[in-house]
Amino acid sequence: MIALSDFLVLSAILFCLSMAGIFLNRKNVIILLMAIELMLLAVNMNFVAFSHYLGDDAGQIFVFFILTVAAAESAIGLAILVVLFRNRRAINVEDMGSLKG
Amino acid sequence: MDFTLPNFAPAMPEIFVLSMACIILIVDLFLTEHTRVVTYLLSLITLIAAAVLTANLDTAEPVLTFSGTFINDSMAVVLKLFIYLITFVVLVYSHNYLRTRQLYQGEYFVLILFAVLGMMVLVSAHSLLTIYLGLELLSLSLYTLVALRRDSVSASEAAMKYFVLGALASGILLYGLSMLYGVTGSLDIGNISSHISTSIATPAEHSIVLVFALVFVLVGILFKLGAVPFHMWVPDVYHGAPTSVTLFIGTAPKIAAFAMLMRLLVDGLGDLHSQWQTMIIIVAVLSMAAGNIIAIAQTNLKRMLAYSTIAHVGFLLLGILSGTLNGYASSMFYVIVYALMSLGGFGMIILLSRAGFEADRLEDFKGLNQRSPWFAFMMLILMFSMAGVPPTVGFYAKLAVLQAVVEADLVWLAVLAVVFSVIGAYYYLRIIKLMYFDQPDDVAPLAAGFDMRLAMSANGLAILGLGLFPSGLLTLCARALNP
Amino acid sequence: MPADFPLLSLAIWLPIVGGLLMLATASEQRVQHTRMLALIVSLLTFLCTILLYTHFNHKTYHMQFAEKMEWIQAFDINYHLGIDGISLPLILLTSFTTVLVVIAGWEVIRYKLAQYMAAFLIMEGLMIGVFSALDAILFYVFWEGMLIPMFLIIGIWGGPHRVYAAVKFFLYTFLGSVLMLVAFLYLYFAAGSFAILDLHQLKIGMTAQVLIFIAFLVAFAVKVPMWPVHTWLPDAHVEAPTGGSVILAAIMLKMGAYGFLRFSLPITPDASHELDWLMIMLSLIAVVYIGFVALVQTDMKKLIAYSSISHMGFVTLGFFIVFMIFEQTGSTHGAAMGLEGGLVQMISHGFVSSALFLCVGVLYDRLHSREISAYGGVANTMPAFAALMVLFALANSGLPGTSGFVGEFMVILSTFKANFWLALLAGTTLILGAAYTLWMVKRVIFGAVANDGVASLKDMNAREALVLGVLAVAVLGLGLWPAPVLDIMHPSVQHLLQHIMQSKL
Amino acid sequence: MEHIIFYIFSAILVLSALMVITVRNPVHAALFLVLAFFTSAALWLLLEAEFLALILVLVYVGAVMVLFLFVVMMLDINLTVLREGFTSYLPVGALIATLILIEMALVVGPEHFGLDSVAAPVPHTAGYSNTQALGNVLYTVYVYPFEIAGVILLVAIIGAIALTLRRRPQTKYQDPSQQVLVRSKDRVRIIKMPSEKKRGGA
Amino acid sequence: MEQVYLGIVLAPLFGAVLAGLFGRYIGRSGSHWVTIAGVAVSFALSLLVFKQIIIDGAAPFNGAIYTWMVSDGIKFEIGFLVDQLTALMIVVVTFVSLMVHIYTIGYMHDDPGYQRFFSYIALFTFSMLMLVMSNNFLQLFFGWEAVGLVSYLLIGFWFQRESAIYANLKAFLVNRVGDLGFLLGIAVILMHFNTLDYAQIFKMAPHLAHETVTFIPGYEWSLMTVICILLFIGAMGKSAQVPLHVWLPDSMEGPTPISALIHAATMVTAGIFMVARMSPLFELSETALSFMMLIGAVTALSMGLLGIVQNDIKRVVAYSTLSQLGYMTVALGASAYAGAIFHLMTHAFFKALLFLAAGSVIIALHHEQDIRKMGALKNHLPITYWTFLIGTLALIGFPGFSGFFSKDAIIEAVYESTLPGAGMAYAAVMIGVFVTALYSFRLLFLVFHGESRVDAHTRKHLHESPWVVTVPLIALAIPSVIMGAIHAGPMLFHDFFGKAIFVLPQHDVLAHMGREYQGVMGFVLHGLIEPPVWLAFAGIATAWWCYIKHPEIPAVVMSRCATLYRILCNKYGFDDFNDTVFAGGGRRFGRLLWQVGDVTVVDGVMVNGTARGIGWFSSVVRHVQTGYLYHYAFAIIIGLVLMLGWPLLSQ
Repeated sequence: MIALSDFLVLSAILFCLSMAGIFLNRKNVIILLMAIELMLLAVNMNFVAFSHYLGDDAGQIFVFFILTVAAAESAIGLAILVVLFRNRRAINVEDMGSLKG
Repeated sequence: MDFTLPNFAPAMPEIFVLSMACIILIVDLFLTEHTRVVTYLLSLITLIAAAVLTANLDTAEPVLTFSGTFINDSMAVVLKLFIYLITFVVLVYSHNYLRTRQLYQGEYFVLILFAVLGMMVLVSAHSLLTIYLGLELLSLSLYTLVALRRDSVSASEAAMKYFVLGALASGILLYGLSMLYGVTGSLDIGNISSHISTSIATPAEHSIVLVFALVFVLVGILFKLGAVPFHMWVPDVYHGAPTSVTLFIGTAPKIAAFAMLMRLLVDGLGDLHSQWQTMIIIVAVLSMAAGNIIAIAQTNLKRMLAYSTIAHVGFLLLGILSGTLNGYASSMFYVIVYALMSLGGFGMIILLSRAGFEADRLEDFKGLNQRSPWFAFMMLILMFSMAGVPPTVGFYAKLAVLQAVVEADLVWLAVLAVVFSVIGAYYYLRIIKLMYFDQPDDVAPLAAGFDMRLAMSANGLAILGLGLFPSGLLTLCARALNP
Repeated sequence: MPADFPLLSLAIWLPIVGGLLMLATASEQRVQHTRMLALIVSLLTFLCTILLYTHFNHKTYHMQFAEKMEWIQAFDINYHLGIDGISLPLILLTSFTTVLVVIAGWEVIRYKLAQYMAAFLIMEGLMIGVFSALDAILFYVFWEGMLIPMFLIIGIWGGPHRVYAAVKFFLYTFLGSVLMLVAFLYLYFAAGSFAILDLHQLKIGMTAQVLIFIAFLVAFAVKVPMWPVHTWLPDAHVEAPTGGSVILAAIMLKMGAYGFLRFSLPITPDASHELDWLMIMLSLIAVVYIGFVALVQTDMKKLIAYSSISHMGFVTLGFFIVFMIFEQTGSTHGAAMGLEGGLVQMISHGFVSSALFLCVGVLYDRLHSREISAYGGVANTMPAFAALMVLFALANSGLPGTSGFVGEFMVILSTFKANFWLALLAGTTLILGAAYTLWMVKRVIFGAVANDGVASLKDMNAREALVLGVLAVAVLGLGLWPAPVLDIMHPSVQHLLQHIMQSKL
Repeated sequence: MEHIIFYIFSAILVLSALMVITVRNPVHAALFLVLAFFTSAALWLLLEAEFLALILVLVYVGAVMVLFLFVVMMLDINLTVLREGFTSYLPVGALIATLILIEMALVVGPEHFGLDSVAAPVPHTAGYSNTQALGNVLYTVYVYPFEIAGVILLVAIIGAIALTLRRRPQTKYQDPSQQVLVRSKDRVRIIKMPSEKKRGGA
Repeated sequence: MEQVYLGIVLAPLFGAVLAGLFGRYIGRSGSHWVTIAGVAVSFALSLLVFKQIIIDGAAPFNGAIYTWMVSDGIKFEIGFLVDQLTALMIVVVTFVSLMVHIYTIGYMHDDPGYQRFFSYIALFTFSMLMLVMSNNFLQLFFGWEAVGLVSYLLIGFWFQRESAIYANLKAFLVNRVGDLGFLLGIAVILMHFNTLDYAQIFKMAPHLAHETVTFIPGYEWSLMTVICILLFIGAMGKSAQVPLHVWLPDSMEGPTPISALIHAATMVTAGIFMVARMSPLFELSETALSFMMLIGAVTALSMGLLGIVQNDIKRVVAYSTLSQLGYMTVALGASAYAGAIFHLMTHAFFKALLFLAAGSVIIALHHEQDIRKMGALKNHLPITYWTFLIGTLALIGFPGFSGFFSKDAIIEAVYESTLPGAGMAYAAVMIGVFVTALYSFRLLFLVFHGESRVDAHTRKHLHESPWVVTVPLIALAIPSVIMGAIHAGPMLFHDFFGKAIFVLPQHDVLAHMGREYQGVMGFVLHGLIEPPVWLAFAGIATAWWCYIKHPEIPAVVMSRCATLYRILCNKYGFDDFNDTVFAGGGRRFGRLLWQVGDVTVVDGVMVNGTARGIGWFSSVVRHVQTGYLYHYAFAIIIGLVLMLGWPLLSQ
């Protein structure tokens, strides 16, 4: 049998990868958005696994909502990205440094 | 299929605000630039009506509805009322500002109302799910509001930063929530709490897991509050966003974040108090230190107020960490007072701004006493209040949390806190210095309209009045948490 | 007058409301209005305090004119006022000085007169509040609230370095007082009350006492000011307008000393006892070290400011010598003299230093310089003024017959009971005080006319003569017959002495 | 059998996630993300979450990822410079990531969530419908969150439109009716210019 | 009687206040009339008191006027003790003061500060009377300081003169040094007696005679010695004993009338009076008596020597005053309190006379004070000359003149004294007699005899001073001659002072001498065969030889003993030492403390340093906020890592 911990570790790996992605990526904002999606995936994995092992549907419902919200979030995120691109003609993370100090 | 219709009554304000937001969205379609004042007025009416609805809710006992995902208790009512109040003032303050900056769109008002709705959901949340959804509703509205000024480079940069970091933080929070769910097997705050208290009582196998979940949850909350080291979005967003949006972000959402903290950390994880107390102490000290120290070097008032916010958050956390009802009440008092002060502070920037000119540099306050003694006096009150000097209400806010800290036998922490508040006093004094001791560079008369002036005066006088008679608000906060 | 007439509240709120009213109705055109209003308000307040005096019962140490109302139920904070023989003289001094300051600023202040007068009136109310508060938080509110008008007074109407001085003043004193606030909170949880009189009765362990004492010490030492937290004072004094310097010197400094009497000694008697060596040492440093520093000042106001620090050293010395007397002689005999001497010194310093600052103000208004070197031979052109200034200078150097002598005399006598060498060191002020004050007088007042500026000086006008003349009468009156002032104090001081001699451990 | 499936899909998932954050080209990243979602969906099937697995593929791959790809391609991004400096930050990034992973693994690992502490649930009977089970509660127990989710989507719509829909006044439209009605004198103006004598020699 | 005493002190005060505050309205003559009237009333009442107490032998009065304050159960009062000593003193004070008032009309005739001057000297009279009539230490100190204050004001009367305002500051400060000792003495008394009232203190003193006090662990001192030495330090300041004498010569910057009144006749003798008043205490400490005797002897001799080299007419008299004060102190040390008071009285007359006469010379020469520019004034200023001569003879102790009796008594008393140091003191006072005669006659000869060195212009206008000047001279000359003879017997050897002065039997040198006393003539005849008179004659002869017969000799001696001369001219270096070490050192020390302590350490490092430090830190730390998203994310993640790691590690 696959243990719960296997799924949790898998999700932890995904979570760490996505976090690493967020602060390793210095160039492309889009990758950041993707990393965030990855992070949510890790969380979802957690919820689904718990839900399964607990025999409780609530976790899956939560995932359902996370997916919904994540979709809305990416819509907003991409809209902001578009605005940013229109203003700067670039989506370089390193260029976003005018507000500091 | 056994399903009974849930009790909608406790959620009437939410339902009302949602309906009105949708109505305004549609009405706005038929309005032109000149008649958009209808949107503005409708928004104000919505807030007033929501306040009436909320105030009429019976809060003798906490009421759960929607299968336990929604709670209405006196804390929720008080916080919601202040959210309406503050949002109302925000709208009054920003009205003129918006008109002169191509921001006078229906979306602005609708998004603010949705953000208010999000805050209401958050305040009344009684389930991990509703907390998350309320938070996201609020956050998404705010992200959009920050970016709403589309031609502004800094606004879009701020929005992007806010968005990415916000998403990261909510990811971390979610991970924490998932662990919490995994350990306790429930999304319901009440169930989680009782599960924890039983598992704490028995030799806990899962205690480390709980702490683990706690840390993730805490990071999510602290991010929303803007505590060090999760604060870095605050200055950039405050700075980059249009001032009317900064005004909003800097005020009402803090109350919502406080509610979230109360719901999750106190209602849900209250039994882990000994675990989170130390973490919050460290974060509070770091926040007070970083906020107050970095604020000194700022030349932009919005940025300075952002750092001041961080410092205030540190103070706010002091009340929480005591782990007593008294302490929570003092934090609640603090957050409300802070929101009022911050409202005035950012409001003053708007008051001094006019078409094509943002009065957000410190120099813009030079010689205000000559240009307008009255508003200089209002700003004086606000600044002294932020510094915590009696007889302004800011003093009692600090007094309240310090009292909680001392009560928790953390006198050293209280000493540290007051020392940082002295450092903080320096930059508030600098503004007073600019207003009173310097000669004005700019002698243009203030452009603000009557409604703005009235609201600003009321705001300043409220700070002073509450300073002379803080008892009512203090009692309100104490009773909200301990009916 | 009915027995429960809220005379104290009236004395506090009359000037505050008057000041706010003045702010609200201020207009740059109607200056005469503003002046008259300020004068009337300050005189009425003075009248109130005179009534306090006439209705005061000299025989008891109990708090009189007490008022108590619930204020902040959540924290158990009450609006609780009352005065005893220790606070009454200081309240009288406050209202008296404010009248003088209003008159002194009459036509001298041309910029934002209404704000100026309002600031002083509001400050007057707050200061009376400090001296009459019987609730620790109420005390703190008045104590801190006072900083705001003073900060503005220094900053708006001050000299060229006013910003530095104002900010330094504010932060110094703010830092001092916040620690006191923490101590109050600690005490609240120990005593369950913020009432000062309850705190007096509270039993506290030694460690806690020492910590509380230190917290109080920081607050009050900054205000007094004691070495080494005194450097704000010269700056503040130099930059403040004359009225500001007067209020600073006459009243604000007294608050620190008052705090020692009202809080440090009765609440933490054992710690006070334990650390009395520190207090005595700091007091003597103030007397000797600061005396030497005053000697080399080239700015008149700075010199007087340093002299204030030095004189306040006597006050704290008188307060804290008590324990050493007890240790040395086994009785408290002589201790009351130290305490009363300190108190009298406070009153006297209120008169003398305000008079000296007003004198400097008179000169400054004419030549716009405070440098000693800018003057010389003023007596030639302003004989009447010179006579008064010499009188005040002599009072400052503790000449018998003037008020300056009484306190110093009592404190030295009292200190002698404790230790010869301490008295000797304290006594050096006889020489140092005379040296720096009279040397200044020599260079400013005496000598041949030094320059055209001095040659063009006009003697005092009636207003200036009135202010200085009234002070001269006060200085001589207190010096020739201090008994009335002391009689007010006796019961309270005796009670305090008995109280602090009982260990709380 | 389950083990093998689990490990294979896990490996693909981790690898594709790794690729998402390391590849140079955002289009590739998006495609790897799609792969990650697909493998996740497969893993969720192992967890008997059929409905969510389907939703993941439909909603995410079908909508969200397409949106991503659309934006990536719409924004003309210079790809070559994008990954510069990546390697120099890699060590510290990897270190932190490993550190946090170890911390997380210590907690979520077999010690607390192994089979001996959390027993595997009994598989559902054949008649069980995951979709139905969720559907039963979604509109009853969770009606309030569901409504909020709806509002969130509404906000997303409003936000996206408010941010990206531009009515730029300077945008040039063609108006055929105007074009048709045009007359030559509106288009060409003939200006008479007297000839000028050249000044100087050169 | 109380009203009389009050009248004595208040009459001059009334005059002073009137002349001081309303001088402008009552005019110049109004001012002098009102003050003179005040002092005259005072003098008349003093005579009345003198008659009652001394001639009629009424009981001394001791009573309070009002309670100054009460503290710690101790009453501090203002009150009068009028006994024989007081009665004598008030008569002397008011008489000399009255003379000086009258003299001033002439001397200050053209001065713009006329009213002010009268106000001051009347105020001085009041203060001095308060001092001598005091019945307790508090009032004594009041009067003590008040006379010092007036002295300060009067030395600096001509405040335009740099030297005058230097001198008055110096006088005040040096006196303050003495006052410090005095105040501490009062403090010891209060501590051990719990009262400041003379009568009670004297009553208790014998019981405390063997008390000891410890100020330095391991050293026990007799309480009485401590009290007496501290009080005597006060007296040293006021009565200008070495080394606190430095202010007196400089005080000659004041107008001459006050040199006569304050710095010769009355104020400077306050110290002598005080010690005499405290005789019941001083008697109990032989150490203090010896100390006084030594200090007095040193002063008497060393200051007399300085008189020889001075060229300023007033300074010579001033050094003479110092020397004579030394004599009085020696007498006190020898327990011959009556002798000291006797000399105080005779000295008051003849020294006031000398100063006023010198003032008369100064007026005549249009404020020229250098004796090298005088000479042969005898014929131009006859009255001045003769009165000056009388004063000089009295000063050197010419037999029959008042000074003879008092000085001889002192020398005799020292001779009789058995205290340690008496031998040395005796030698000093003996040499002092010669020196006194030398400088006195040097002055007389240089001013009034020999060649005239007055410049031609002045010489033309030389004439005797007006009557307001000469009358006081004559009025003072008379007692200078006769007072000695009249009072020698009763004062020195009979019970003139009654209980006012207390002498232990074993110290009572005067009683010892009194056994051989055979009336005034006997005293004179006895004096003629004693060495002092012959020493005085030798001094006169030397002066005559050097300044009349062979005027070139002084220059020769001067060059032969250049070092000695320089030392004398530098006044033994006291002034230089004080200026460099105390005044200069004090300022340097002050500047050091200020610049290093206040400006650099406290303000620079602690206050501004902290502020700058925070500011600097702020400007550095703000760069943590780099503006880069990945740094922000990194911060969040680091925060997460730490918050996770901490509970994990602590488990």
